Amino acid sequence: MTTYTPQVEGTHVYDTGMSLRGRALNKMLYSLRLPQNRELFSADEGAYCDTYGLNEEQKSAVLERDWKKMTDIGASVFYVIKLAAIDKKSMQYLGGAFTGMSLEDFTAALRAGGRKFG
Amino acid sequence: MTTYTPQVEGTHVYDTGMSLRGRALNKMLYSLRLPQNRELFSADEGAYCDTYGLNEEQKSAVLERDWKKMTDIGASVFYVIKLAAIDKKSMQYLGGAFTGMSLEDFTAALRAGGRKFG
Amino acid sequence: MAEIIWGLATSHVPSIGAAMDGRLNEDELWKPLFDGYAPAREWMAERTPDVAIVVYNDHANALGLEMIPTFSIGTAANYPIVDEGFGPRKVPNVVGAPDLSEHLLVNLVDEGFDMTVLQELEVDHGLTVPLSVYCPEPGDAWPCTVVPILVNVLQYPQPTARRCLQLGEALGRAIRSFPKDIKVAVFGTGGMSHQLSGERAGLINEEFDRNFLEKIETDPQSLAEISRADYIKKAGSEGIEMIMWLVMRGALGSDIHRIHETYHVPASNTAAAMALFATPSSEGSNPHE
Amino acid sequence: MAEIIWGLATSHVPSIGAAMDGRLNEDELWKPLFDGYAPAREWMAERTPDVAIVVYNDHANALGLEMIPTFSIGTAANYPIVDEGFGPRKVPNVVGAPDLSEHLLVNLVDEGFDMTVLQELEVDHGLTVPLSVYCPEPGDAWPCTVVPILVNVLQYPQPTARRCLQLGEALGRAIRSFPKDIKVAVFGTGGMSHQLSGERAGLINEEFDRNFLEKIETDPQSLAEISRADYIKKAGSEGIEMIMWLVMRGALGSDIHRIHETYHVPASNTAAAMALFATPSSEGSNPHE
Ligand SMILES: [Fe+3]
Ligand SMILES: [Fe+3]
Repeated sequence: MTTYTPQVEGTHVYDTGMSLRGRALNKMLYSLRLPQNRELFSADEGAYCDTYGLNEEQKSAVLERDWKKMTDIGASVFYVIKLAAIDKKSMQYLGGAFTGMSLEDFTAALRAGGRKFG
Repeated sequence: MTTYTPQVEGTHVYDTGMSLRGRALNKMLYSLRLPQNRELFSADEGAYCDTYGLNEEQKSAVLERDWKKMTDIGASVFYVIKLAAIDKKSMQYLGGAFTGMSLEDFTAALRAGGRKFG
Repeated sequence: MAEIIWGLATSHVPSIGAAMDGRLNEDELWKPLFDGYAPAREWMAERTPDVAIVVYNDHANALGLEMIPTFSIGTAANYPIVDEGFGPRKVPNVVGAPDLSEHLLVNLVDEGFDMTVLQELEVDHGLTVPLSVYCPEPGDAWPCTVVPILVNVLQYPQPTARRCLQLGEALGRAIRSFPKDIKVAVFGTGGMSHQLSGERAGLINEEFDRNFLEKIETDPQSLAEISRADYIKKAGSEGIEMIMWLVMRGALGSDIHRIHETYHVPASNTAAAMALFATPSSEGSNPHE
Repeated sequence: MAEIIWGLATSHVPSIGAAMDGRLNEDELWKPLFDGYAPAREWMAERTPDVAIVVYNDHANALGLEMIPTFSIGTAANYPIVDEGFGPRKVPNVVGAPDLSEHLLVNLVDEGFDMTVLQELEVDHGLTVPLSVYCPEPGDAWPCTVVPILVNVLQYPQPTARRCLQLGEALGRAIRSFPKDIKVAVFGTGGMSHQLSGERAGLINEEFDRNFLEKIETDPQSLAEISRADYIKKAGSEGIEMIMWLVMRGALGSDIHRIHETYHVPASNTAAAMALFATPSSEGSNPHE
C-alpha cells in the first residue's frame, strides 16, 4: 500500500486509513452531539459502546478516558472533544493529556506564546 | 433572481430551486426506502405526511397519487418511484400518468422505438 | 505498475438487473439485449481485472438530496447493497479496494479535482447492474474488488461533459501510477437516451445515441463539447447520464479499439447500450486463465 | 452588478465565541484580542454588506466523517445553529441567500470546480464566530444574509493551497457577475497556527503566522505554493485551516489594501488573528448609513 499522508513527528494526520480504522469509534463519538444520546451514554457507557460495535481496544480507551489512545487509534480529535465536553474537560486539559503535561503547565506554555517545535 | 436552469418544454430539470420547493415532500418520499417506514406510511398515510411537515398541496398530491403533480411541485422522480413501488406500479404506469397516456399505449410507444420529440 | 485492461460502457437500467435476476434471458423482450451482451462477456471472461472502477450515479437511494457532490469516490472496505424500496437486490456485497481508492483520491485532488470522499456507501443498481453485465453469475462473490466513482447527474448543474472527460484523463494517469502490478477495468455507466417524468416521458433519440456510441471511441472531444442543456434537450433529462461514459473514455487513453457493441430499445423506459473497448494492455492480461 | 466591499480574514476558535457570549471583553486574557477587533468593527459597521460569503470548515459537527466534500456550498434558505455537544450557541439562526448561492454554484461548476451542494446545513462555530467578530451584538437577527462555502481541512488530502486561491479567483468573478446591485463581504476563516492532538499539541508558530499575515495581502501566490505537508508541519495539523483565507483573498482581486490587523496568543490552544481588507468598492458603500 502506498500512503501519501505526510508523517509528521508528534502529529496525527487524519486520513482515509485513520478514518477506516476509527470508523466505529468515530460514529459512537459523533452520536454524542445529540442530547438524548449523551444521556444514554452516561447511563451505561459500556452498553452504549457495544451498540456501536466498538472493539475492545476502542471501548477500553473510551471507558478509561485514555484520550491519547483514542486519537492514536483513529478517533478524530473533534469527536474526542464531544466526549470531553460530557466530562466537562477543557481543550487545555486534553492538551495536557495528549502531551503528558499537567493542565497548569500546558496552560502556562500557551500563555507564554505556545509550544515551539522545529 | 437569475436561474441558469435550461427550460426544456415537457421536461423537469431538477435544480436547487426545485429542491428547495420540494424539500419536505422529498424527505418524506426518501424515508420510504426503509421497510419500517413503508409500514408506518401504509398504516396512516395522512398522519405520516404530517410528520414530515408536508403542506396541503404536497399532501394531497401524495394521498391522491397525483403523480404528475408531485413532479411538478418539486418531487424528484427517483423518490416518486419509491411511492409507486409501494403501490406496485411500474415505471411504464408512471410514464402513462405523466403523459396522459394509457399504460398500454405508453408501453406500445416504447416497444415501437420510443417517443420522438424535436 | 497498474494497467487498464479494458473499458466497458453500459446502461445500468434497474429492469436489466431485474431481468437478469429473474433469468429472463430467453424472454422475447430481453433476448436481443442479452444476446448482444454474450460476445463481450466471453471476451471479458478471458481478461479478468483485479479491480473494477465503476463510474456511476446514485439514484437518490444511498445519498439524500440534502447533499449532492459533483464527483465522489468511495474509500471503504465494503459497499453493501442498498434497499431501493423493495428490498436490496440479491447480489453479493461489493468489496472495496481502499489502497487504490486512496491513491486515486490523492492524485485526483492534487490535479485539482474537488472530490468528495465517501467512507461509507451503499450501492444501488447504478453500480450493481453494470457488474452483472460483466459477470452475470457471480455466485457468492464478485470476481473483482471495486472502486466506485460517483457523478451528480440528478441535479442541475451537473458537471460539464468536458469536465467529465478531464476527470477521466486524470483518473487514467492516477491508475497507471499505482505502484502495484494490478489489472484494472474501467466502467462508464448510464444512458442512453431516456426521460422518466414530464410530458416528454418515454423519449428515445436513436440518432443522438448512435452518434454518441460511435464518437465515444473515435471523437470523444466532440461529445465533450455538447452542453448540459443539449444533453437534456436531445437525450432527455435522465439521458444526460451518458456524460459518465466520458469519464471512462478519458481514462482509457487514445489508443483503443472497439471489441463489441449492442444497442436496444426499450429496456424499461430507456434506450440501452453496451460498448466494450480494448487497450494496448488488453492482450497482456491472462488471456487463457 | 454585485460588488465586493471588503474581505475579512479571521480565526474562528470556539472559545472566542464563548468569550464574546460571556461578555468577557474586559477579561485580562481576552481584552487584547477584543481591543484589536474594535477599529475593524467600527470600519465594517460603516460599510454593511447585504450578503456575507463565509468560507469555513465544519468541525465534524454538521457533517459526519462518512462523507467529506473538498468544497461545498450552501443553497438553503436557512442554516440553523448546530449543537456541538453542549447545546447550540445562543446566536440568531443564519438566513441564506438562495439566489446568490445558485448563481455562484452554476458559475463555479462551469469553471470546473466540483462543488458539493448542501441543501441543508446546520452551521457550527466555524461560521458563527466570524459573524460575531464582524457583528458582536446582532440582537434577534444577523445584519446580512449568508452563503456558506465549506472547505475540507479535517481529512488528508485537503485541497492544495493553490486550488483554494483558484477557487477564490473564480468566486470573485462569479460574485461580480451576479446581476443585482448588492454589496458582498467575503470572510476567510480559521487558523492561525495550532495543533489540538498529538505530542505537539499546543504548537504555535508565530514566525509562520506573521509571514502569512503579511503575504496574504502582498503575495498570496507565495502562500499558494506552500504544500499541504508544510502547512501541517509548520502551522500544525489544524493550522492548515488558514488555506481558507486564500479563498477569500482570491475573490478580492489584486487591488486591495489593509485596513487593520491583530494577532494574539493564545485563544484557547490557538494563535488567533484578524485582518481586514478594503477593495476599490469599499468607499462606494454606504459610508454613513
Ligand atoms: Fe441511472
Ligand atoms: Fe477551525
